[in-house]
Formats: sequence, structure tokens, C-alpha cells
Amino acid sequence: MSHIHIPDGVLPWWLWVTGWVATALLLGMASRMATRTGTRRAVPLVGAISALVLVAMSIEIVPIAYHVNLTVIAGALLGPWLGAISAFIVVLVLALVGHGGITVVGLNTLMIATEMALGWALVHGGLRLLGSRRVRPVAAASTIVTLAITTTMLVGIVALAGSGATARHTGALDVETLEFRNPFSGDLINVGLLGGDNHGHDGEHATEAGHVDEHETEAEHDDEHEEGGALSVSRFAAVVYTLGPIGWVLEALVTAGVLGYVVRVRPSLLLRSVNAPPSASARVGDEHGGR
Amino acid sequence: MNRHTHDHGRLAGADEVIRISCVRHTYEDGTSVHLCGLDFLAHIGARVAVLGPNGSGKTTMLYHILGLMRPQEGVVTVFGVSPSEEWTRIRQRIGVVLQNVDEQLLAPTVIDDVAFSPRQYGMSEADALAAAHRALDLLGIDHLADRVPHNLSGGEKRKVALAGALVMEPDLLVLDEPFEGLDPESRAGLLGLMDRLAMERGVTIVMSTHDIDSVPEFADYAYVLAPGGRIALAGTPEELFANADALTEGNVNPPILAELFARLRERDSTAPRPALSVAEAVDALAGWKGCQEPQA
Amino acid sequence: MNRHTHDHGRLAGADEVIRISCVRHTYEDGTSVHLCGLDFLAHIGARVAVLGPNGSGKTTMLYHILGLMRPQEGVVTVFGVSPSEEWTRIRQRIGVVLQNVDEQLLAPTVIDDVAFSPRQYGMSEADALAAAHRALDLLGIDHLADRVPHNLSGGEKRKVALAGALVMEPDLLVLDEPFEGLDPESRAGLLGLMDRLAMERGVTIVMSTHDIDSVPEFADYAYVLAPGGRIALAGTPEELFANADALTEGNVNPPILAELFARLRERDSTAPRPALSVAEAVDALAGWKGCQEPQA
Amino acid sequence: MDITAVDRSAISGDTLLHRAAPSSKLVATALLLAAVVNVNDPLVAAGLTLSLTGAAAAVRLPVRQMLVLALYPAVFALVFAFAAAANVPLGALVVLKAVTAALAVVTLMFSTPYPQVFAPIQRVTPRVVGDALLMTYRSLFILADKFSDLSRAIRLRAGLSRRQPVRAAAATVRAMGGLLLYSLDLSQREYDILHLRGYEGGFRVVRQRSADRSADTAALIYSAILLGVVAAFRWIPGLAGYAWLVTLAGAVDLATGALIGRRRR
Ligand SMILES: Nc1ncnc2c1ncn2[C@@H]1O[C@H](COP(=O)(O)OP(=O)(O)OP(=O)(O)O)[C@@H](O)[C@H]1O
Ligand SMILES: Nc1ncnc2c1ncn2[C@@H]1O[C@H](COP(=O)(O)OP(=O)(O)OP(=O)(O)O)[C@@H](O)[C@H]1O
Ligand SMILES: [Mg+2]
Ligand SMILES: [Mg+2]
Repeated sequence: MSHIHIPDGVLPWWLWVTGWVATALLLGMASRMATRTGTRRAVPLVGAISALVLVAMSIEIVPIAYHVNLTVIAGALLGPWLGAISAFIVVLVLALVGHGGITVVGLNTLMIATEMALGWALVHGGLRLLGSRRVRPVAAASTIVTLAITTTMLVGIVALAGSGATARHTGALDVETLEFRNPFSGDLINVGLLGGDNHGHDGEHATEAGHVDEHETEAEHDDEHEEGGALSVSRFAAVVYTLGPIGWVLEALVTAGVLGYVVRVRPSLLLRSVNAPPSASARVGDEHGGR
Repeated sequence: MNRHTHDHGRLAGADEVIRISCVRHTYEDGTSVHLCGLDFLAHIGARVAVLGPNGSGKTTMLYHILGLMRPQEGVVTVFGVSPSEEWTRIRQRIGVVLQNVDEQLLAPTVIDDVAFSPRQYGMSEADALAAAHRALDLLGIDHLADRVPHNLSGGEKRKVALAGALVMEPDLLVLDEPFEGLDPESRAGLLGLMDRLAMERGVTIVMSTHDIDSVPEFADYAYVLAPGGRIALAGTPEELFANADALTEGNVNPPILAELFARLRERDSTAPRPALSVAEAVDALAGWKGCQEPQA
Repeated sequence: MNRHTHDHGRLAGADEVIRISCVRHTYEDGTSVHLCGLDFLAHIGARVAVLGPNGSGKTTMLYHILGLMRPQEGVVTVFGVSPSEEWTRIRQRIGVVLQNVDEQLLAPTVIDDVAFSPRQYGMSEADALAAAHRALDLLGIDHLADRVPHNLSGGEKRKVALAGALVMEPDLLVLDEPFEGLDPESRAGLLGLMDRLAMERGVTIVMSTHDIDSVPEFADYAYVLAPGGRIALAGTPEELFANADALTEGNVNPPILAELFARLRERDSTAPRPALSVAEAVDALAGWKGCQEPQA
Repeated sequence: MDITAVDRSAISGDTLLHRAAPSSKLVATALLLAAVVNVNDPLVAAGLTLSLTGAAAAVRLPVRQMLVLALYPAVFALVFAFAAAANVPLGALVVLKAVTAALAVVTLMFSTPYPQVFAPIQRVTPRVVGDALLMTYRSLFILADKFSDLSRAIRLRAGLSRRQPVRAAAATVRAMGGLLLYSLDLSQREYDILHLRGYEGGFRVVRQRSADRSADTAALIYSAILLGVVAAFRWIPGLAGYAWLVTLAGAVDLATGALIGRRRR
């Protein structure tokens, strides 16, 4: 997930206020579109998928603390409008439980909503084109393309903000530090998948410390930056585009794995929405054939 | 809000609450449940148990009663209307607790959850809260009002869900395996409550269960589903459990006491007629020992 | 693998599989479970039931046996080692089915799921599949091999989970409420299977349950937890259920038959001693009546 | 990000702040955020951070846990600061802003049950959004339980070993697929329940009233004073030289806060 980690009160106020305004407009439109299929259907679906994304973000896939985001999957299941709502909820909950960045909730929502909408369009377009048997490659390719595009968007925002040092992580790849790290040190759920039982957190603070150290050396390069001035968009972009792909590939593998599993176990899930108009993808949870 | 006026004029009897007649449901994967054979009927104030092995279609049947599924064949009527089509007309009269209670507590706090339906039905805020507190009181859990559902124990969750189902003072209560995971004491408490609801308020109760031993205590009438959904047997618990062979055919084990008496009779034809509660059984056996006439 | 030696040697006898001694666990929210009072012991080939009301700590105790929790106080040993510290040393010898079978099925098909552990332990593909088929056969569900676990009925899911637990031919089987949601027939089938495992293979079985009536059939030995985790009572089912008062104190209802005989005795002191299975009860009652000599 | 810890403190805690009305706490948090956005002197910012921590300690909130949470944005702020800030004081300002803002929000979340925080948000957002927000939080706990069940099962069935990271990862991905299916089923069942219980849109939450008026007043006045100080130092140029006094005051706040907190214990 593209997630701008910018402290509160640092970004120019016009930028984050614009973010909030745009998000408000987006949410207004999204809720109008979503309620066409019925609020009653949308509410539990968005709730469950947003919760899933939040839980997934706290799961470590690789011991080096790579965590997934599932935004492409969430997008594919929710469609663009419900996806926008879900993006807002996910970002807001993160900000409220100590992730920081309450003021940039607007901007982050826009980023993730875009990611979900792209994921939806690409996965469904790809499946329509190639058929459901190719769900894995379709999912993987969609994820990579989606992340590449949102990363470009991020570079754009950075350029707008006029600061070359916007930290960002794609997947959990922190492009600034060239390393993978898990931002959710105290995990949402206390399950150390690979380590001992309830004592998996100590090691992570150590990586955090190491993380900081690396920046001290890096900071020297950035000394030429003036406050809020002299952006190094080109350098930022170079770093993002050389290192981002590792994160994209990991996310793509996970997305392909999860969607592949889902299609094998319950084929109707994606297929139905492939043939349905966009708004109908909101009815994906409908398994009982009743109302 | 108790509607005890029995004006459900229809073809069928005036006090008929539910009727299910040869309903078929085919799931997406092709599994078909055909609720046919006998008709399922429930009358006002009756406590009806639905028995049957795993996968026989108990939950499917309850979903039809609740209008969550539309019959592809056959007829379902509840309070004289088709629940899948006119649910809004009858929903205020029906309280529901399904199998996964955890997922049924949707509101952020217990009191909000119990007050959920009254508010949605447009009751004033004060009335809704008053109704919610009454329902909590009825179950003896008013102290939980401000708690958050995910911190409750399984038994407490079940009670809160039940309070949410009772808050509109329904005429019909539908419960899917309400005893699952409950210890004997909680189970006895729940049985007592259902007794009171049926006796004092004339609430019709339909419940599915595997807990055969509590059926005689709880139910006035029971249906047994065979695999595939066929409604194979029906009758009062006494009638049903007296007929051990038919039960076994229907793949339902009779309650322990019924089995005991049936086998005793095989051994000794003077043995008393099946008793279904421990107290009755003690009387019957003591009487039998004394070579008295078994009480009817 | 048959260890049928029944010399319950004291002090960590050679055939002691599990020992739990005054273990305390405090959950993050401050709820404390103190598994003290009597020691919990399980010997090779024994079938041990853990009883107790909701929230008394049965699951907590099983989690300690499985090394999922580290005792903050007291001692847990399984096969002579501390499970929370040396789980990898003993895990191949332990099969587990926890309460929610749904979450224990991990693979897209049944056969993959059952072959999960063998593959993880590095068995060759052919061996893993052979072992999986053996386990499915043992449970009589080889026909399900290619099905998708998510579409199975509750009872079938439980059997698949059990096959997954048995595939490594464990010496110890730990089951948390294995009968929940099962119909009587599946339950009887499961009981029979556990009997066979214990008898033929000397597998030690520890299981928690609310289904008191099946305890005499299933268990050699039972422990009763009181609220808070205290291990209040222990004994063979006969010993336990003869003592109705202590049971009621421990908040456990005795089985129906035990209750019947206890009440019969109150009424008439010549009544026979409690029988725990229907067959025994019939014999006892018939004998009492004086129709026949009770068989020894 | 340990949601259960936040939730536990919010629900079972009993501090002065728990007794204040959620609306007052929201306003106070907004004032504090305004202060954070406007503060432009690292020494004043330090004073802000210190006195906020002091206040949390004084009412006996679990300060250590809260600081751990606030540390997460601090790490990212540090990244930002090293890259963007021209000098050390400015870098320090960036970090302090991040920590203080996070601390303000975390203080709110640690002392207020989530429905009371979300309900006001729900009132100003479209129905679907607000209801889905409340539903998300409820589902979060159900799913988290589910996932810990899943990973427990994987663990017991030897799915996770350090020696086979690829297999472990594959098993985890499967678990996630299972979780996805479960959450879709969950949403279906929740939909059924909403339907059965007559949902027409619009969850309502009983508003929690203040249990102690003085707590509301204290929270509001306290944050207003902090905002006032920040504003004064921002717009009255003559004060710049005295910013160290604010830091000092913050330190005194922290010390007294810690003392009061300990005394009450
Ligand atoms: N969503 C579904 N998709 C496909 N088949 C289903 C679905 N739900 C139920 N079934 C099938 O329909 C049949 C009836 O299921 P139902 O859940 O009604 O049984 P039940 O009597 O409630 O069983 P249990 O005692 O296990 O709860 C079973 O064969 C089951 O496998
Ligand atoms: N994750 C948890 N956090 C806090 N308390 C817990 C947790 N799990 C269990 N408890 C508490 O610990 C006690 C013992 O719970 P446990 O699950 O072991 O009971 P049990 O005997 O298995 O109950 P049941 O028959 O309902 O399964 C209960 O009071 C319960 O509320
Ligand atoms: Mg069912
Ligand atoms: Mg338990």
C-alpha cells in the first residue's frame, strides 16, 4: 500500500487540506454510487474487507518482516467505489491507533483508493481477457502495474509538496533506507508466526534502531536541501524506481497466491463479478442465493 | 406489543404461524435440500424442535422461515405471508438467534446492539433504550449494557443476542442450535427462559438442536429431518421417542431415558411406558418395582 | 508403538505422558486461571476427559499441554519435557484438534490438508500421500480426498481435521470439545474410533467436553475443573458420578443415568448401584425387579 | 499497533480522562493537533510533548505503552527530518511534532471506547461510510481471533519452521486465503443479520455523558492553554528568546505528573 509517512504539521497546509477536501468529495460520490446496490449490502462487505486489510498488514510473511497489504485484492472484490470507502476507513483506523499522520489521512486515502480502483480494473480486465484459469499471472501482473502507477503518483505528490524526503514504503519496502521493515512492530495480533510465542517483538526494535542509524549517514547527502525548498524529486524517483520493484514482486506473489487459493476453493467468487457490471461486484459476498 | 389476537385468517387454521410444504433449495454447488415428506407446521404458543443429523437441512429450513432464501419450489408461509417476499411486513414479529452468535452482535456496545431493531423501526430514542433495558433485565444481564461485544464470554454473547431478539417482544422466536457450547447450568437457564416465554407470553418457538435429551423438557412438538431434507417424522416427544425404530431409521438416537425404557421393555414386557424426565422415570421405576400399575 | 503397560508408577513414572502441577496463567486483561488443587496426570494409553463449566479453564489447560502458553508458575511436562520450550522435540508425537475445526483446515483439498504435516516434516511426496490416505481410510472418509474442505459439512470437517491430526501416528491426541455440533451418529462413530486408537495403538487421549453423558463411554479417567481453573475432582467415571454432591458443587451435572440411579436410591434404598451405560442399566434394573439374576 | 491493548485500556481503564465526555476529549484533541500544526519552535514543541506526557502520567494512563505507539511515527519523522531539515533544531521540531500529534491521538484512544470516538466521525460522514467504519472495528476483532486460530493451527501442524521459510510463507499465504474466504462469509452472515433485524442504514451509538464535569473542564482548559502558549510564541516575536521556559515548564509538568501518578497508585 502506498502510504505517505509524513509527520503531522510538516506538509504545507494547502496540500493536506486539499487532500481532505478531495477525499470528502470522493466519499460523497462513492457513497452515492455504493448505496445504489443497497447500503445493507455494502456496509458488512466494506467492514469485513477493511478489517481483513488491517489484519493482513499485521501479518509477517517473511521473517525479515515483510507484510502484505492486500489492497489489490480488496480492490478486486470491492470495486472502485466501495474501495474508496474502504481506503478511507483503513487509513483512518491506522492513524487513530498510533500510526500518526492524522492530517494526511486525506492524501493517503486518495492514494489507496487509486490503488484499489486500479487493482479492480486490472484484475477484472485481465480475467475477462485471459479467463479465470490465469488468475495467478493476472493477479501478479495487476499488482505490479498497480504499484508502479501509484508509485508514480506518489512521486508526483512529492514533487507537489516541494520536499524531496517523503518517506514511503511499497509493501514494506522502505525505499529510503533500502531495507524491508515492518512498520507494525507491536503487531495487531500477538502471533509470532515464526518466532517463539509471545516474545517476538524484541528483535524488531533492534531493527528500528539500525534503521535510524542508516539514515544518519544518508542525511549527509541531503544536507544541501533547504527547508521546504530544493526538491530532489529525481533522486527520490530514482530510488523508488530501482528498489520499489522488489516490494512489488513480493506483493504480487502474495496476491497471486491468495487469489489463486480463493479461486480454487470458491471459483464463483471472482468469476461472477467478472461478468457483472462494476457495481455488482459489491454483491460478491452473496452466497445463499436468497435475496 | 403482544399480539394475541388470532386473526390470521387463511386457508389454514387460524392459529397457524408457520407452514412449510415441499420446499426445495439448491445451493450454488449443486447440493439440493428438499424439505418434503410431511408438512412442517407451527402453531401459536407451540415450542417446536427440529432434529436431524448433520447436513440434513435444519439450518436451510430455518433460513426459509426467515426469508433469507427464496423457495425454488414449494410454499413457505409465516404469519400468512411469504417471508422471502414480504419480510418487512412480518419482521417486527420475529426474533432470531442464529448459530454464530459472535457475528450477530453488530453494534459497538451491548446496549446499542439490543436497541438496534427498535431504533431501525423508528422508535423514539427513549423508548428504544427502555425496551433494550427491559430485554436485558429479562435475561438478567443489565450489568453488561455498556460492555463491548468482543470482550464477552460465549455464554454472555448468546444472552445478548437473545436479548436483541426479544427486544421487539416477538410472537415468534427462531433459534439455531442455541445450546451449542453451553455448559449444563447455562443450558438449564436458557431452557427455563424459553419455557417462561412460551407459557407467559404465548411466544412460538422454533429451534433446531442436536441435544436430544433436552427435547422432552423443551418441546411440545418435534420434527425429524432425514438426510436430504425429507421431513421424516413428526409428533410430540412422547410419541416420537416411543417409536425407537422409526427414530433410528430417521438417523436420530432417542434420548437415553427413552432408550433405557425401550430396552427394558424388550427384556421384560411388564416394564413401564417410557418416561422422558428423570423425575417421571424414578416414579415409573419405583412403581414398577412395587408391581403397581405404572402411572399414565 | 503399543505401550499397554499399566503400572501407574508414581513420581514421574515411566508411563507418564502429561503432568500439570499448579500452573497459573494470567491473560493480558488480568483474567487468571490457576490450574491447581489436584495434579493433572495422564498415563500411556489412558483416555482422559476434562470437564467443567464454561470459562473454567479447560481450553487454557490444553493450550498449556500444547506449549501454546508458557506457565507463569507451576510445571507442565509432556513426554518428560516442557512443551512450551521444547515443542519441536515432541510435536511429531502429538496430534491436535482444537475447537474451531474450520480454522484448522489449511489446504485447498482434503488430501492436501491431511498431507500437510508430513510434507512439512520433509517426508517424500509419495510417503506423505500414502500416510494421508491411510489416515483418511482409518476414518472412513477416503472418498472425500479430492473435495474442498470449505464445502464440507461440520461433521465431515471434523473428521478431516482428525485425519490431519492422526496422519503422523501420534502417541498423544489432544481434542478440545470434539463433539460440539456433531449429531449422535457421528459422535458414536468418533467415540468408537477413539476407543480403537486407545486400545489398538495405545494412543493417549486427552479431551475436554461438555457432553457428560458420553464420558462413561469414553473415558478411563476424568478431571473436573471448578471456575477459576481449580482441579476440583478426579477419578474414574464410576467414582466421579457416584458422588453426585461433589459434582454439583463442582458445577457439573451428573449424567442422566447417574442422576436416575441416585434418585432411585433416595426413594428406595434397595435400588441398584449406579450403572453408566444403558446396557448395564437395563441389566441392573431388570435384576433389581427380580425378574432375572443380574449378570455379573 | 496493538489494537487490543488500546481497546483494553479504553474500556476497562478508569482514569480522570475516562470520566470526561468523549465530545470534550475530541475537542481537546483537536486543540492539541492545532497546537502541533502551528508550533514552530523546537523548545516550545519539547515543552508541549513533555507536559502532555506529564498529564497522561498524572491521570495514570499507561504512559509506557502509549509512548511505544507514538514512537512509530517518530521513526518516520526522524527519516523525514534527517532528509529534509536544514539543521538540528528544525529536525528536532519535525520529530517532536510527530510524537506530540501521535501522543494526543493515542491519549484520546486510550481513554475513550472506540464507539465514542467513531460515532462523531460517523455523524459527519455519509451513512455507508460511517456504518462501515463501525462495522470494520467490530469485524477487526473477529478476524484477528480467526487469524490467531489459523496460525495456531499452522504452528501445531508444524507449518512453521525457520529452516523452511518458503514453506512457512506458503502456509501463511494459504492462511490468508482462508481468512479472506472467512471474511466474505462473515460479511454475508452479517448482511443476513442486518436484514433480519431491520437495518435501514444508520447505526446509532448511545452518547456517553460526562461522569465528572471537572474532568471535561480540565481537559479543555489544559489543551487550550497549550494551544495558547504555542500561538503566543508563534505570533509574538518578542517571546522567542524565552522558549526555554516552556521546555522547563514541560519538564516540571512531567515530573509533577509522574509524582501525582505514583502517589495515587
Ligand atoms: N453454502 C452452502 N453451499 C453449498 N452447500 C451447502 C451450503 N450450506 C449448506 N449446504 C449443504 O446443504 C445441506 C444442508 O445443510 P444445513 O446447513 O441446512 O444442515 P444442518 O441440518 O443445519 O446441519 P448441521 O447439523 O451440521 O448444522 C448439507 O448437505 C450442506 O452440505
Ligand atoms: N484470550 C483471552 N483473554 C482473556 N481472557 C481469556 C482469554 N481466553 C480465555 N480467557 C478467560 O480464561 C478463563 C478460562 O477460559 P477457557 O477458554 O480456558 O475456558 P473453557 O473451560 O475452555 O470454557 P468453554 O467451556 O467455554 O470452552 C475464562 O474466564 C475466560 O474468560
Ligand atoms: Mg445447521
Ligand atoms: Mg474451551
